[in-house]
Amino acid sequence: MKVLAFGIAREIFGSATVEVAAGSASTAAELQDVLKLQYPRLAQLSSFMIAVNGEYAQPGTTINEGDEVAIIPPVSGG
Amino acid sequence: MKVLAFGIAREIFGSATVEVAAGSASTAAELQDVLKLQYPRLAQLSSFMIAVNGEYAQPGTTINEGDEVAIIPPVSGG
Amino acid sequence: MIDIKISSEPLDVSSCIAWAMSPEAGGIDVFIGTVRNMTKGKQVVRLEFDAYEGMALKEMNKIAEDLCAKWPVTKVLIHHRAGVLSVGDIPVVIVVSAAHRAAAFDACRYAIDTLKETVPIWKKEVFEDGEQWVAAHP
Amino acid sequence: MIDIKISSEPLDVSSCIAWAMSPEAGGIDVFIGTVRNMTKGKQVVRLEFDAYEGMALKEMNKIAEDLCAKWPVTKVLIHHRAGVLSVGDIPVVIVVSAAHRAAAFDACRYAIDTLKETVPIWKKEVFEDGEQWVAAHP
Repeated sequence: MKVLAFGIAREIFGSATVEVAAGSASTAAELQDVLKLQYPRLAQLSSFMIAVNGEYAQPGTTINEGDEVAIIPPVSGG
Repeated sequence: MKVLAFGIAREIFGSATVEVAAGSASTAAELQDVLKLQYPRLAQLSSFMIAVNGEYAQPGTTINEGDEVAIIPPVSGG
Repeated sequence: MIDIKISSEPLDVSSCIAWAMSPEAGGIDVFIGTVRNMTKGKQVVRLEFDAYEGMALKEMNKIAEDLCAKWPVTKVLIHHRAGVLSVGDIPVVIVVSAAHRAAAFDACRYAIDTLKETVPIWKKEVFEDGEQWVAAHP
Repeated sequence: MIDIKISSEPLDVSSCIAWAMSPEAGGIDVFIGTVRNMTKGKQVVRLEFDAYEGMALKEMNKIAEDLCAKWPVTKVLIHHRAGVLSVGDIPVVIVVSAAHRAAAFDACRYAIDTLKETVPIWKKEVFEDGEQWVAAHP
Protein backbone atom coordinates (compact mmCIF):
# COMPACT_ATOMS: atom_id res chain seq x y z
CA MET A 1 0.00 0.00 0.00
CA LYS A 2 1.27 3.47 -0.94
CA VAL A 3 0.85 6.20 1.69
CA LEU A 4 1.06 9.89 0.75
CA ALA A 5 3.08 12.09 3.09
CA PHE A 6 2.95 15.85 3.70
CA GLY A 7 4.70 18.41 5.88
CA ILE A 8 6.96 16.94 8.52
CA ALA A 9 5.89 13.39 7.61
CA ARG A 10 7.49 13.82 4.21
CA GLU A 11 10.72 14.83 5.91
CA ILE A 12 10.55 11.87 8.29
CA PHE A 13 9.97 9.46 5.40
CA GLY A 14 12.48 11.30 3.21
CA SER A 15 9.96 10.97 0.41
CA ALA A 16 6.49 12.10 -0.69
CA THR A 17 5.18 8.52 -0.43
CA VAL A 18 6.02 5.50 1.64
CA GLU A 19 5.29 1.86 0.88
CA VAL A 20 3.61 -0.28 3.56
CA ALA A 21 3.39 -4.05 3.08
CA ALA A 22 -0.03 -5.02 1.71
CA GLY A 23 -2.08 -6.82 4.36
CA SER A 24 -0.08 -5.40 7.31
CA ALA A 25 -2.78 -2.80 8.07
CA SER A 26 -6.49 -3.09 7.27
CA THR A 27 -7.68 -0.14 9.40
CA ALA A 28 -6.47 3.41 9.98
CA ALA A 29 -5.45 2.54 13.58
CA GLU A 30 -3.41 -0.44 12.40
CA LEU A 31 -1.71 1.70 9.79
CA GLN A 32 -0.78 4.26 12.44
CA ASP A 33 0.80 1.50 14.53
CA VAL A 34 2.71 0.02 11.59
CA LEU A 35 4.03 3.45 10.59
CA LYS A 36 5.08 4.30 14.15
CA LEU A 37 7.07 1.04 14.32
CA GLN A 38 8.75 1.71 10.98
CA TYR A 39 9.35 5.42 11.68
CA PRO A 40 9.78 6.06 15.42
CA ARG A 41 10.01 9.85 14.85
CA LEU A 42 6.28 9.80 14.04
CA ALA A 43 5.60 8.88 17.67
CA GLN A 44 7.23 12.14 18.74
CA LEU A 45 4.67 14.27 16.86
CA SER A 46 1.85 15.98 18.79
CA SER A 47 -0.45 13.60 16.90
CA PHE A 48 -1.06 12.39 13.38
CA MET A 49 -4.16 11.31 11.51
CA ILE A 50 -4.82 9.04 8.57
CA ALA A 51 -6.94 10.19 5.64
CA VAL A 52 -8.64 7.72 3.32
CA ASN A 53 -9.80 9.02 -0.04
CA GLY A 54 -9.38 12.61 1.09
CA GLU A 55 -11.43 12.29 4.29
CA TYR A 56 -10.21 12.05 7.88
CA ALA A 57 -10.41 8.40 8.92
CA GLN A 58 -11.73 7.12 12.24
CA PRO A 59 -9.51 4.54 14.01
CA GLY A 60 -11.75 1.73 12.72
CA THR A 61 -12.04 3.01 9.15
CA THR A 62 -11.08 0.15 6.83
CA ILE A 63 -8.54 0.64 4.11
CA ASN A 64 -9.29 -1.12 0.85
CA GLU A 65 -7.11 -1.79 -2.15
CA GLY A 66 -6.99 1.23 -4.43
CA ASP A 67 -7.89 3.72 -1.68
CA GLU A 68 -5.90 6.95 -1.62
CA VAL A 69 -4.25 6.84 1.80
CA ALA A 70 -2.37 9.75 3.42
CA ILE A 71 -0.71 10.55 6.68
CA ILE A 72 -1.78 13.91 8.12
CA PRO A 73 0.59 15.41 10.72
CA PRO A 74 -0.75 18.31 12.83
CA VAL A 75 -2.08 20.92 10.37
CA SER A 76 -0.87 24.52 10.53
CA GLY A 77 -2.50 26.41 7.67
CA GLY A 78 -3.77 29.97 7.80
CA MET B 1 -27.53 81.13 21.31
CA LYS B 2 -27.06 79.41 17.95
CA VAL B 3 -27.72 75.65 17.88
CA LEU B 4 -26.37 73.48 15.05
CA ALA B 5 -28.79 70.91 13.62
CA PHE B 6 -28.12 67.67 11.73
CA GLY B 7 -30.14 64.85 10.19
CA ILE B 8 -33.82 64.95 10.99
CA ALA B 9 -33.34 67.92 13.34
CA ARG B 10 -32.32 70.04 10.39
CA GLU B 11 -35.52 69.08 8.62
CA ILE B 12 -37.60 69.81 11.72
CA PHE B 13 -35.99 73.25 12.07
CA GLY B 14 -36.05 73.82 8.33
CA SER B 15 -32.49 75.10 8.70
CA ALA B 16 -28.95 74.03 9.62
CA THR B 17 -29.03 76.24 12.72
CA VAL B 18 -31.70 77.51 15.06
CA GLU B 19 -31.58 80.54 17.36
CA VAL B 20 -32.51 80.12 21.02
CA ALA B 21 -32.98 83.20 23.23
CA ALA B 22 -29.82 83.86 25.23
CA GLY B 23 -30.36 83.10 28.90
CA SER B 24 -33.33 80.79 28.29
CA ALA B 25 -31.17 77.66 28.77
CA SER B 26 -28.01 77.44 30.84
CA THR B 27 -27.71 73.62 30.87
CA ALA B 28 -28.11 70.89 28.26
CA ALA B 29 -31.30 69.63 29.94
CA GLU B 30 -32.83 73.12 29.89
CA LEU B 31 -31.93 73.50 26.23
CA GLN B 32 -33.64 70.20 25.42
CA ASP B 33 -36.81 71.45 27.16
CA VAL B 34 -36.76 74.82 25.40
CA LEU B 35 -36.26 73.14 22.00
CA LYS B 36 -39.06 70.62 22.61
CA LEU B 37 -41.45 73.48 23.45
CA GLN B 38 -40.47 75.43 20.32
CA TYR B 39 -40.42 72.33 18.07
CA PRO B 40 -42.93 69.72 19.27
CA ARG B 41 -41.78 67.27 16.55
CA LEU B 42 -38.52 66.84 18.49
CA ALA B 43 -40.50 65.18 21.28
CA GLN B 44 -41.58 62.47 18.82
CA LEU B 45 -37.97 61.35 18.19
CA SER B 46 -36.65 58.20 19.87
CA SER B 47 -34.37 60.55 21.78
CA PHE B 48 -32.03 63.44 21.15
CA MET B 49 -28.83 64.59 22.79
CA ILE B 50 -27.08 67.92 23.11
CA ALA B 51 -23.39 68.28 22.26
CA VAL B 52 -21.30 71.12 23.64
CA ASN B 53 -18.00 71.87 21.92
CA GLY B 54 -18.13 68.59 20.03
CA GLU B 55 -18.69 66.37 23.10
CA TYR B 56 -21.88 64.68 24.27
CA ALA B 57 -23.31 66.77 27.13
CA GLN B 58 -24.68 65.39 30.39
CA PRO B 59 -28.07 66.84 31.45
CA GLY B 60 -26.32 69.16 33.91
CA THR B 61 -23.55 70.29 31.54
CA THR B 62 -23.52 74.09 31.51
CA ILE B 63 -23.60 76.02 28.28
CA ASN B 64 -21.44 79.12 28.17
CA GLU B 65 -21.36 81.99 25.72
CA GLY B 66 -19.27 81.11 22.70
CA ASP B 67 -19.72 77.32 23.11
CA GLU B 68 -20.45 75.36 19.95
CA VAL B 69 -23.82 73.80 20.69
CA ALA B 70 -25.51 71.11 18.58
CA ILE B 71 -28.59 68.94 18.69
CA ILE B 72 -27.84 65.27 18.04
CA PRO B 73 -30.84 63.17 16.95
CA PRO B 74 -30.44 59.35 17.09
CA VAL B 75 -27.28 58.56 15.12
CA SER B 76 -27.37 56.05 12.25
CA GLY B 77 -23.92 55.91 10.68
CA GLY B 78 -22.18 52.82 9.39
CA MET C 1 -1.19 53.93 14.53
CA ILE C 2 -4.60 55.39 13.84
CA ASP C 3 -6.11 56.68 10.59
CA ILE C 4 -9.54 58.38 10.80
CA LYS C 5 -11.35 60.04 7.89
CA ILE C 6 -14.73 61.29 6.75
CA SER C 7 -14.78 61.54 2.98
CA SER C 8 -17.15 62.81 0.32
CA GLU C 9 -15.28 60.68 -2.23
CA PRO C 10 -15.68 56.88 -2.66
CA LEU C 11 -13.68 54.90 -0.10
CA ASP C 12 -10.77 52.93 -1.55
CA VAL C 13 -10.74 49.61 0.31
CA SER C 14 -7.43 48.46 -1.21
CA SER C 15 -5.49 51.47 -0.03
CA CYS C 16 -7.14 51.19 3.42
CA ILE C 17 -5.87 47.60 3.69
CA ALA C 18 -2.45 48.46 2.28
CA TRP C 19 -2.09 51.13 4.97
CA ALA C 20 -2.85 48.60 7.73
CA MET C 21 -0.46 45.88 6.56
CA SER C 22 2.61 45.57 8.77
CA PRO C 23 5.46 43.10 9.26
CA GLU C 24 4.42 42.88 12.93
CA ALA C 25 0.84 41.91 12.05
CA GLY C 26 -0.25 38.31 11.63
CA GLY C 27 -3.90 39.03 10.99
CA ILE C 28 -6.03 41.82 9.58
CA ASP C 29 -9.77 42.06 10.02
CA VAL C 30 -11.66 44.34 7.67
CA PHE C 31 -15.28 45.39 7.94
CA ILE C 32 -16.87 46.91 4.85
CA GLY C 33 -20.38 48.32 5.08
CA THR C 34 -22.27 48.24 1.79
CA VAL C 35 -25.58 49.84 0.81
CA ARG C 36 -28.24 47.14 0.56
CA ASN C 37 -30.92 47.18 -2.11
CA MET C 38 -33.75 46.52 0.36
CA THR C 39 -34.80 47.73 3.83
CA LYS C 40 -37.76 45.99 5.43
CA GLY C 41 -38.97 44.84 2.04
CA LYS C 42 -38.72 48.25 0.38
CA GLN C 43 -36.42 48.98 -2.56
CA VAL C 44 -33.73 51.52 -1.64
CA VAL C 45 -33.05 54.19 -4.28
CA ARG C 46 -30.19 55.91 -2.46
CA LEU C 47 -28.83 56.83 0.95
CA GLU C 48 -27.93 60.33 2.08
CA PHE C 49 -25.37 60.68 4.88
CA ASP C 50 -25.18 63.80 7.01
CA ALA C 51 -22.25 64.19 9.42
CA TYR C 52 -21.37 66.59 12.21
CA GLU C 53 -17.88 66.31 10.92
CA GLY C 54 -15.78 67.83 13.72
CA MET C 55 -17.51 65.85 16.43
CA ALA C 56 -17.72 62.68 14.33
CA LEU C 57 -13.95 62.69 13.82
CA LYS C 58 -13.46 63.15 17.57
CA GLU C 59 -15.79 60.23 18.36
CA MET C 60 -14.16 58.01 15.72
CA ASN C 61 -10.80 58.84 17.24
CA LYS C 62 -12.07 57.93 20.71
CA ILE C 63 -13.18 54.54 19.40
CA ALA C 64 -9.75 53.92 17.88
CA GLU C 65 -7.98 54.97 21.07
CA ASP C 66 -10.26 52.90 23.31
CA LEU C 67 -9.68 49.90 21.11
CA CYS C 68 -5.89 50.34 21.24
CA ALA C 69 -6.17 50.41 25.05
CA LYS C 70 -8.35 47.27 25.14
CA TRP C 71 -6.57 45.04 22.62
CA PRO C 72 -2.99 44.59 21.44
CA VAL C 73 -3.51 45.93 17.92
CA THR C 74 -0.97 47.24 15.43
CA LYS C 75 -2.98 49.66 13.25
CA VAL C 76 -6.58 50.92 13.19
CA LEU C 77 -8.30 52.65 10.29
CA ILE C 78 -11.86 54.00 10.32
CA HIS C 79 -13.11 55.74 7.18
CA HIS C 80 -16.72 56.89 6.71
CA ARG C 81 -18.48 58.41 3.73
CA ALA C 82 -20.60 61.52 3.70
CA GLY C 83 -22.95 62.55 0.88
CA VAL C 84 -25.20 60.57 -1.43
CA LEU C 85 -24.62 56.82 -1.91
CA SER C 86 -26.23 54.24 -4.20
CA VAL C 87 -26.84 50.53 -3.74
CA GLY C 88 -23.46 48.72 -3.56
CA ASP C 89 -21.56 51.82 -2.45
CA ILE C 90 -19.45 51.68 0.71
CA PRO C 91 -20.45 53.88 3.66
CA VAL C 92 -17.78 52.61 6.02
CA VAL C 93 -14.47 50.74 6.06
CA ILE C 94 -12.78 49.60 9.27
CA VAL C 95 -9.42 47.85 9.22
CA VAL C 96 -7.60 46.49 12.27
CA SER C 97 -4.27 44.69 12.11
CA ALA C 98 -2.80 42.81 15.06
CA ALA C 99 -0.12 40.25 15.85
CA HIS C 100 -2.88 37.71 16.58
CA ARG C 101 -6.23 37.38 14.89
CA ALA C 102 -8.47 37.30 17.98
CA ALA C 103 -7.56 40.90 18.82
CA ALA C 104 -8.13 42.02 15.23
CA PHE C 105 -11.61 40.43 15.12
CA ASP C 106 -12.68 41.67 18.56
CA ALA C 107 -11.40 45.19 18.00
CA CYS C 108 -12.91 45.52 14.50
CA ARG C 109 -16.31 44.42 15.73
CA TYR C 110 -16.10 46.74 18.73
CA ALA C 111 -15.30 49.60 16.34
CA ILE C 112 -18.32 49.15 14.06
CA ASP C 113 -20.70 48.41 16.96
CA THR C 114 -19.57 51.53 18.83
CA LEU C 115 -19.51 53.70 15.71
CA LYS C 116 -23.18 52.92 15.13
CA GLU C 117 -23.99 53.99 18.69
CA THR C 118 -21.91 57.10 19.22
CA VAL C 119 -20.62 58.74 16.04
CA PRO C 120 -22.79 61.71 14.95
CA ILE C 121 -23.54 60.62 11.41
CA TRP C 122 -27.09 60.27 10.09
CA LYS C 123 -28.45 58.19 7.26
CA LYS C 124 -31.59 58.98 5.28
CA GLU C 125 -33.02 56.10 3.25
CA VAL C 126 -34.71 57.25 0.07
CA PHE C 127 -37.32 54.92 -1.47
CA GLU C 128 -39.39 55.21 -4.64
CA ASP C 129 -42.29 56.55 -2.60
CA GLY C 130 -40.77 58.31 0.37
CA GLU C 131 -37.80 58.66 2.68
CA GLN C 132 -36.83 58.28 6.32
CA TRP C 133 -34.03 59.16 8.69
CA VAL C 134 -32.93 55.79 10.07
CA ALA C 135 -33.52 55.25 13.82
CA ALA C 136 -35.04 58.72 14.28
CA HIS C 137 -38.42 57.50 15.47
CA PRO C 138 -39.38 54.72 17.90
CA MET D 1 -22.26 31.25 -3.34
CA ILE D 2 -18.94 29.72 -2.45
CA ASP D 3 -15.46 30.34 -3.91
CA ILE D 4 -12.63 28.08 -2.71
CA LYS D 5 -9.07 28.13 -4.03
CA ILE D 6 -5.52 27.02 -3.27
CA SER D 7 -3.08 29.09 -5.26
CA SER D 8 0.64 29.15 -5.88
CA GLU D 9 0.29 32.76 -7.05
CA PRO D 10 -0.09 35.79 -4.70
CA LEU D 11 -3.67 36.25 -3.47
CA ASP D 12 -5.44 39.34 -4.82
CA VAL D 13 -7.43 40.74 -1.89
CA SER D 14 -9.23 43.36 -4.01
CA SER D 15 -10.66 40.86 -6.44
CA CYS D 16 -11.64 38.58 -3.53
CA ILE D 17 -13.64 41.44 -2.02
CA ALA D 18 -15.10 42.50 -5.36
CA TRP D 19 -16.37 38.94 -5.86
CA ALA D 20 -18.15 38.99 -2.47
CA MET D 21 -19.89 42.35 -2.91
CA SER D 22 -23.61 42.03 -3.51
CA PRO D 23 -26.64 44.32 -3.53
CA GLU D 24 -28.22 42.01 -0.93
CA ALA D 25 -25.26 42.37 1.44
CA GLY D 26 -25.09 45.08 4.08
CA GLY D 27 -21.80 44.00 5.57
CA ILE D 28 -18.65 42.21 4.52
CA ASP D 29 -16.07 40.83 6.92
CA VAL D 30 -12.64 40.06 5.53
CA PHE D 31 -9.85 38.19 7.28
CA ILE D 32 -6.37 38.51 5.81
CA GLY D 33 -3.56 36.44 7.25
CA THR D 34 -0.14 38.00 6.82
CA VAL D 35 3.32 36.57 7.43
CA ARG D 36 4.80 38.10 10.58
CA ASN D 37 8.47 39.02 10.90
CA MET D 38 8.84 37.32 14.29
CA THR D 39 7.78 34.04 15.94
CA LYS D 40 8.56 33.68 19.64
CA GLY D 41 11.27 36.29 19.39
CA LYS D 42 12.96 34.77 16.33
CA GLN D 43 13.26 36.56 13.00
CA VAL D 44 11.32 34.76 10.25
CA VAL D 45 13.12 34.50 6.91
CA ARG D 46 10.32 32.81 4.99
CA LEU D 47 7.41 30.38 5.30
CA GLU D 48 6.91 27.28 3.18
CA PHE D 49 3.38 25.96 2.78
CA ASP D 50 2.71 22.37 1.84
CA ALA D 51 -0.87 21.34 1.00
CA TYR D 52 -2.67 18.05 0.39
CA GLU D 53 -4.53 19.92 -2.25
CA GLY D 54 -7.43 17.60 -3.08
CA MET D 55 -8.33 17.02 0.55
CA ALA D 56 -7.65 20.64 1.54
CA LEU D 57 -10.13 21.88 -1.07
CA LYS D 58 -12.70 19.38 0.24
CA GLU D 59 -12.19 20.54 3.83
CA MET D 60 -12.35 24.21 2.85
CA ASN D 61 -15.56 23.51 1.00
CA LYS D 62 -17.00 21.79 4.08
CA ILE D 63 -16.21 24.86 6.16
CA ALA D 64 -17.98 27.10 3.66
CA GLU D 65 -21.02 24.83 3.51
CA ASP D 66 -21.23 24.46 7.31
CA LEU D 67 -21.05 28.20 7.65
CA CYS D 68 -23.85 28.73 5.11
CA ALA D 69 -25.98 26.31 7.14
CA LYS D 70 -25.23 28.08 10.43
CA TRP D 71 -25.52 31.75 9.42
CA PRO D 72 -27.56 33.71 6.86
CA VAL D 73 -24.66 34.69 4.63
CA THR D 74 -24.66 35.84 1.01
CA LYS D 75 -21.21 34.83 -0.28
CA VAL D 76 -18.20 33.02 1.16
CA LEU D 77 -14.68 33.03 -0.26
CA ILE D 78 -11.71 31.10 1.15
CA HIS D 79 -8.39 31.36 -0.70
CA HIS D 80 -5.14 29.88 0.60
CA ARG D 81 -1.60 30.09 -0.69
CA ALA D 82 0.78 27.23 -1.28
CA GLY D 83 4.53 27.58 -1.83
CA VAL D 84 7.14 29.92 -0.40
CA LEU D 85 6.05 33.18 1.26
CA SER D 86 8.04 36.09 2.67
CA VAL D 87 7.26 38.49 5.53
CA GLY D 88 4.21 40.58 4.61
CA ASP D 89 2.87 38.05 2.11
CA ILE D 90 -0.69 36.77 2.46
CA PRO D 91 -1.21 33.05 3.23
CA VAL D 92 -5.00 33.26 3.50
CA VAL D 93 -7.95 35.49 2.61
CA ILE D 94 -11.48 34.82 3.85
CA VAL D 95 -14.40 37.03 2.80
CA VAL D 96 -17.97 36.66 4.02
CA SER D 97 -20.80 38.95 2.96
CA ALA D 98 -24.20 38.95 4.65
CA ALA D 99 -27.31 41.09 4.93
CA HIS D 100 -26.36 41.87 8.54
CA ARG D 101 -22.89 42.30 9.97
CA ALA D 102 -23.18 39.93 12.96
CA ALA D 103 -23.47 36.93 10.62
CA ALA D 104 -20.53 38.12 8.52
CA PHE D 105 -18.28 38.51 11.58
CA ASP D 106 -19.31 35.23 13.22
CA ALA D 107 -19.02 33.22 10.02
CA CYS D 108 -15.66 34.70 9.00
CA ARG D 109 -14.17 33.96 12.40
CA TYR D 110 -15.60 30.44 12.35
CA ALA D 111 -13.99 29.92 8.94
CA ILE D 112 -10.45 30.88 9.95
CA ASP D 113 -10.67 29.09 13.33
CA THR D 114 -11.89 25.89 11.67
CA LEU D 115 -9.44 26.14 8.76
CA LYS D 116 -6.57 26.18 11.22
CA GLU D 117 -7.90 23.02 12.86
CA THR D 118 -9.00 20.85 9.95
CA VAL D 119 -7.56 21.87 6.57
CA PRO D 120 -4.52 19.73 5.59
CA ILE D 121 -2.04 22.52 4.95
CA TRP D 122 1.32 22.69 6.70
CA LYS D 123 3.56 25.62 7.39
CA LYS D 124 7.31 25.46 7.90
CA GLU D 125 8.93 28.51 9.49
CA VAL D 126 12.44 29.14 8.26
CA PHE D 127 14.73 31.19 10.51
CA GLU D 128 18.33 32.36 10.05
CA ASP D 129 19.56 29.40 12.07
CA GLY D 130 17.03 26.65 11.55
CA GLU D 131 13.48 25.74 10.63
CA GLN D 132 10.42 24.05 12.09
CA TRP D 133 7.08 22.65 11.00
CA VAL D 134 4.56 24.64 13.03
CA ALA D 135 2.53 22.63 15.59
CA ALA D 136 4.24 19.36 14.67
CA HIS D 137 5.71 18.72 18.11
CA PRO D 138 4.20 19.09 21.59
